Amino acid sequence: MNQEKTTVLEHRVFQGDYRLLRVAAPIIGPQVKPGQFVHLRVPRLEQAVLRRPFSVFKADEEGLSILYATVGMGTEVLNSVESGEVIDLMGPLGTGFPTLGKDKTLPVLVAGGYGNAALYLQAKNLPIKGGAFFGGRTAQDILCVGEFEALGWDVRVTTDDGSLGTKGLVTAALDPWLAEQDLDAVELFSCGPNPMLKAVGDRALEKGFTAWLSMDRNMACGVGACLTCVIKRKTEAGWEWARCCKDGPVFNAEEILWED
Amino acid sequence: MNQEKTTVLEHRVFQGDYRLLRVAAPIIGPQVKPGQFVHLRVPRLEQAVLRRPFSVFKADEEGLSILYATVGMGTEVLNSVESGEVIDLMGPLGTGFPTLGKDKTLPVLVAGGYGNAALYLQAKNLPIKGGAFFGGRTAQDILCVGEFEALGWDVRVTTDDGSLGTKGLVTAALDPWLAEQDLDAVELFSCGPNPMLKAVGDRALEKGFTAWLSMDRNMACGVGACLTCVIKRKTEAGWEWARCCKDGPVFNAEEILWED
Amino acid sequence: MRVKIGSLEMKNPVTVASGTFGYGPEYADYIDLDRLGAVTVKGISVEPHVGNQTPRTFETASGMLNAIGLPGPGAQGFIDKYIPFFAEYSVPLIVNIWGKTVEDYGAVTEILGSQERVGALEVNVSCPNVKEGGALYGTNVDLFRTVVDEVRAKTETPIIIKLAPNVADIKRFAKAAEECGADGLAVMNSYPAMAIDIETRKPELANRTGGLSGPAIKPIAVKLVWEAAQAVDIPIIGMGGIYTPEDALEFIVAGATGVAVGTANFTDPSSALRVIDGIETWLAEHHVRSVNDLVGTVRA
Amino acid sequence: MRVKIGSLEMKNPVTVASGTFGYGPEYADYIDLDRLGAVTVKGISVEPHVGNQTPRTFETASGMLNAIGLPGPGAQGFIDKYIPFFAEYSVPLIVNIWGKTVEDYGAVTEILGSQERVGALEVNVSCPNVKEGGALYGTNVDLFRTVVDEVRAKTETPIIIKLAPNVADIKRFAKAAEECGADGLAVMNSYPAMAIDIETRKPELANRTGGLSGPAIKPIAVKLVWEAAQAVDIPIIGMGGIYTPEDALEFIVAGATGVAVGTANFTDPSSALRVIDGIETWLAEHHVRSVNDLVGTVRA
Ligand SMILES: Cc1cc2nc3c(=O)[nH]c(=O)nc-3n(C[C@H](O)[C@H](O)[C@H](O)COP(=O)(O)OP(=O)(O)OC[C@H]3O[C@@H](n4cnc5c(N)ncnc54)[C@H](O)[C@@H]3O)c2cc1C
Ligand SMILES: Cc1cc2nc3c(=O)[nH]c(=O)nc-3n(C[C@H](O)[C@H](O)[C@H](O)COP(=O)(O)OP(=O)(O)OC[C@H]3O[C@@H](n4cnc5c(N)ncnc54)[C@H](O)[C@@H]3O)c2cc1C
Ligand SMILES: Cc1cc2nc3c(=O)[nH]c(=O)nc-3n(C[C@H](O)[C@H](O)[C@H](O)COP(=O)(O)O)c2cc1C
Ligand SMILES: Cc1cc2nc3c(=O)[nH]c(=O)nc-3n(C[C@H](O)[C@H](O)[C@H](O)COP(=O)(O)O)c2cc1C
Ligand code: FES
Ligand code: FES
Repeated sequence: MNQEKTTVLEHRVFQGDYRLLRVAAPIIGPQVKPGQFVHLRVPRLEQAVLRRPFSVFKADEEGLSILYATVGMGTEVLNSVESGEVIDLMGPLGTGFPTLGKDKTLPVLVAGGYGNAALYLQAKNLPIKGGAFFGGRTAQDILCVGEFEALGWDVRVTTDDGSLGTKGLVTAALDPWLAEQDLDAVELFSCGPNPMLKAVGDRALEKGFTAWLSMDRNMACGVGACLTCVIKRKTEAGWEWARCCKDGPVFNAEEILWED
Repeated sequence: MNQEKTTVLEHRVFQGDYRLLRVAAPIIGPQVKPGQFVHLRVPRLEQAVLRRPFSVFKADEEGLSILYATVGMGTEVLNSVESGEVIDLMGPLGTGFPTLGKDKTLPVLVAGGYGNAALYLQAKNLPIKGGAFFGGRTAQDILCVGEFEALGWDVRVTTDDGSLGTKGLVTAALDPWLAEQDLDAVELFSCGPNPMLKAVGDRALEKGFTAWLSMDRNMACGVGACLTCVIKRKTEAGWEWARCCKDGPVFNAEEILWED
Repeated sequence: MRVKIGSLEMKNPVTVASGTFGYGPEYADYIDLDRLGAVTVKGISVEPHVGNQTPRTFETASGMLNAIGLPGPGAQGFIDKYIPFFAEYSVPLIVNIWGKTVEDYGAVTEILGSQERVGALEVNVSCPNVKEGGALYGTNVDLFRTVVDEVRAKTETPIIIKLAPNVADIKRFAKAAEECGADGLAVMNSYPAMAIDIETRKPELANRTGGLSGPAIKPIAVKLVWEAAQAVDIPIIGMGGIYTPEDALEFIVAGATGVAVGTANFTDPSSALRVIDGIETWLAEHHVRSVNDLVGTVRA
Repeated sequence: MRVKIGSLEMKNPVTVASGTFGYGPEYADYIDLDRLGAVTVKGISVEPHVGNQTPRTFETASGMLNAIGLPGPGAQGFIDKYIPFFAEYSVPLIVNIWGKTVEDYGAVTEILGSQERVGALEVNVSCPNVKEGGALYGTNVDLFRTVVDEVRAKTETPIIIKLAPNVADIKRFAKAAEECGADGLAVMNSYPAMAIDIETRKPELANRTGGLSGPAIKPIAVKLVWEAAQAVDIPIIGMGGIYTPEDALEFIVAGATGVAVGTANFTDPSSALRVIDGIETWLAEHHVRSVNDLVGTVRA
């Protein structure tokens, strides 16, 4: 965990609403594990006191990249950042995805939106490649299919409007596929919007396979100090708060106490 | 008086700490009179609620320019504005310099710092050209000498460090020169730091010549509404508040009640 | 878009905050005053007043300090100088008033309350009472009642009491105002604050302290409006850092019937009109028939 | 750079604000804790507490709202989990404490005040008293005294009373704390505030209201420190929007002996160290021998 003044190497529209931002981060880059994130101070956003968290898309000795959607004030200002500018990063933060369990032979990825970015390093690192299910509203929201395929993943796409792949939610493709697998061999890794994570988590509990979910919560400190980003984690006695920024963002589906 | 979204045409270092900013302002530009100012919203300075006032350096049918020094947060951010960006301007504001009195034949300009910029239009418009006294800390602070000379002014420069012209304050050059003139014919127009204005104003009262001083006061609204920018103006009964943004910035030296 | 504060009818809920819009003419070149729900002018006392020395304002993070000190032409001066100006306009006029004694409040009320052109009086109680050794009318509920009673006794024109924000429990003051017959409340005035120049070690304002306004205080103002709205049935004009239509709607949902745009006028004189247009668009897009249907609809 | 709060010695005037720095370990990878004048940890009550539901924070203009709700491991839990961590450090430890009843305050004081590693207790009085139907200790001077008396009676460890900002006259509370034997004051806590999502009409915080912190409130905090400093002789730790050395010096000139960096830790974990280094440089450049020579030097 470090704080580093990184220099922007590349910043461009990646696809649709998504942009790719790549920075030189010789300190943070080499430390990144799959599912971890960086906490970024948006340059020129002087009226904002908070950083913005982004999953690491790719990372190596020289640097790291994120894929982000423009959704509000911070990401809008981030759009104007140019190559050569300096961005203050904290990272790598959080507890990411575990590697494949010893008894597991069928890894599965389930992603929505920027979830693909969050899963890329895991997809690359996993010793076995299995099925990858990517959901989105339209074709524009389905990122990096080619890259995952190149890694050896069997990618299935769903879109709400049917503009790419099967029409429907990601579960529409996942359910029939899972029905044909040996669920004891399955270990699922997921990142995406909360309703998707819950749907996946519910299935894991019902059907009894292992699933790891990367939870998206608003954050302030990013290091476990402020207790902003908490979710309820089941305990013997009931539940306790767990911090998405430190204890997570990745949790076993079994641990999570969902609320409506 | 208008509010206009202007487009930056040119923005560059002018000299030393000073930058020239030229914008297309087809509405405001043609209305500008010598000694008036514009009230500028610095782009991207979201945490600032106030505009920044700048004297108009040059103005014509298409646009206007300002010359500014970088002194704080607002002018620093202004530095990063590029050609093609949009700047919200209010203007032209304030009561500027009068033209030469009927019985006056010897106009005199006295400027310090950005005061040169504020006096340029007046220098151009005055039907007769006389003496122009420019003071500054170093040679870097003496702007546009050539331009004033090209208009026909007899320019005398003083610098605190003697790096250009006579060493000393502007009054060191002004006093001996004035001593040789017919003071009834003199009409003086001045813009610069407050101590300089006071020195010039004191001389006008003592020696009995006419002097117009452009007063620099912090401003909020710029239109006379907030009563931030007030100075004491002499009245029969004593004094009243006058607003630099509306009743000024230019006042007759006789009107001003100086305070320490 | 129509709302009512007592018998004062506003064609839309948006006015400007006292002291940020002069006496009317100052911004008339920038916006059509008749588009506003009301114009609220700077504080007027019975006698002319010089106000504070300079510097009077200072910029802070997402806000500003002001200690103008309520200079003004006095009640008769205001009538002579500015009432004729408003003859050309149909926009309702709200005059902000203040005094150093209870009698002062009564006297300025009598003079301005009887002016036909004055649609409502907004009573600024954030002033020290010179007779009571500087105790503030706005933070002492007993003194507060004496002022509201006095103003109410002297006029039938709607009176809007502008509450001080620096109290532990604004509900007490809101209720007291209602009980004393106020037609509405204005929430909030700028918040007592200070800045110091560390080089000179002098306060940045000649008055040493001043009032903080602008986006910085918006969350404080929204809470105070929400609390006051729960305590009373009379309408509230909400203010404190309103810049956008969404800001205004936030105050309305919190419980404000009207809103005032203050510091935003300095940032952009077209702020109030943008707020009006934006509220209208938002209501249409959300199929809300009347702005009154939104007032205080915040969910528990 | 050395300052004292009662018998607590700090090698420089800079601590961190309770609740913005966790319990110590969280930022230990980012800054060397031993460079701080003191570490102030998040509020601890006698029993473990779960705090509020989420969302718990919300960003605003130059500030943020928080309603974390004081979750924590309880006094014994804190001792077990975090006191061993501090054994590796020499930095003084200030523990922020709170309670729902006066007895709670006493109980947590007894437990933590007797810990050798605890250098001072900072008493958060911005809590509702469950026995008194929710009246706030921090805004009712009688309740306030009962808390300070109780805490003082239960420990000889220095106690720093953290005042609530939302009072009409902070001097009354400052004096009361001094009279009850407090060693110092902390000014200010975050300011009660609120934000509402106009689309859902729900407050942005699960707790509905929260506390505003950050640069937005700095001018309010400076004024409160200035006022409190005039009322008492005990030292004050000033806080509220401190980001830079200049911010910290502004509080010191206003009357603070120490300062706390809060929200700025979120923006940049190196803020507190930058503040320390910057104060040191400034003092040297201005030939000020001791930071104590600057305290309260604001000119009238
Ligand atoms: C662990 C983690 C990883 C993330 N990875 C990515 C990623 O790889 N790509 C990507 O596009 N987005 C990612 N996000 C979401 C991203 O942080 C938000 O989109 C971003 O903070 C929005 O900032 P804004 O200022 O544009 O939006 P605004 O809505 O204006 O932000 C206001 C506040 O809300 C917070 N906020 C808003 N949306 C979210 C959100 N969805 N999650 C958390 N905080 C939010 C902001 O941080 C800020 O404090 C991730 C979030 C988390 C928690
Ligand atoms: C009528 C008038 C004409 C001016 N013309 C010019 C010009 O042609 N060229 C030029 O370089 N400068 C000019 N100035 C000064 C210019 O307005 C300030 O330098 C500028 O506002 C500083 O902004 P800042 O954010 O960089 O500084 P900061 O000090 O960070 O600003 C903080 C606040 O102080 C105000 N402020 C700071 N310095 C001044 C000042 N000297 N006068 C008024 N307000 C100030 C700012 O507007 C802002 O509200 C003029 C000022 C006035 C009143
Ligand atoms: C420069 C200035 C002058 C003000 N003068 C007055 C006044 O005369 N009377 C009054 O009741 N409030 C006065 N106020 C307070 C505003 O009316 C308003 O309550 C406050 O600024 C909060 O709104 P805002 O954040 O939108 O500015 C003044 C505010 C400012 C900024
Ligand atoms: C997330 C958060 C949690 C806080 N928790 C506490 C707390 O537990 N006890 C307390 O006395 N103050 C708490 N505070 C208040 C701060 O200690 C501080 O008084 C306030 O934030 C003002 O300082 P700042 O503007 O520098 O943050 C908290 C503030 C924040 C932002
Ligand atoms: S964001 Fe602060 S604890 Fe997780
Ligand atoms: S700046 Fe507002 S009256 Fe001059």
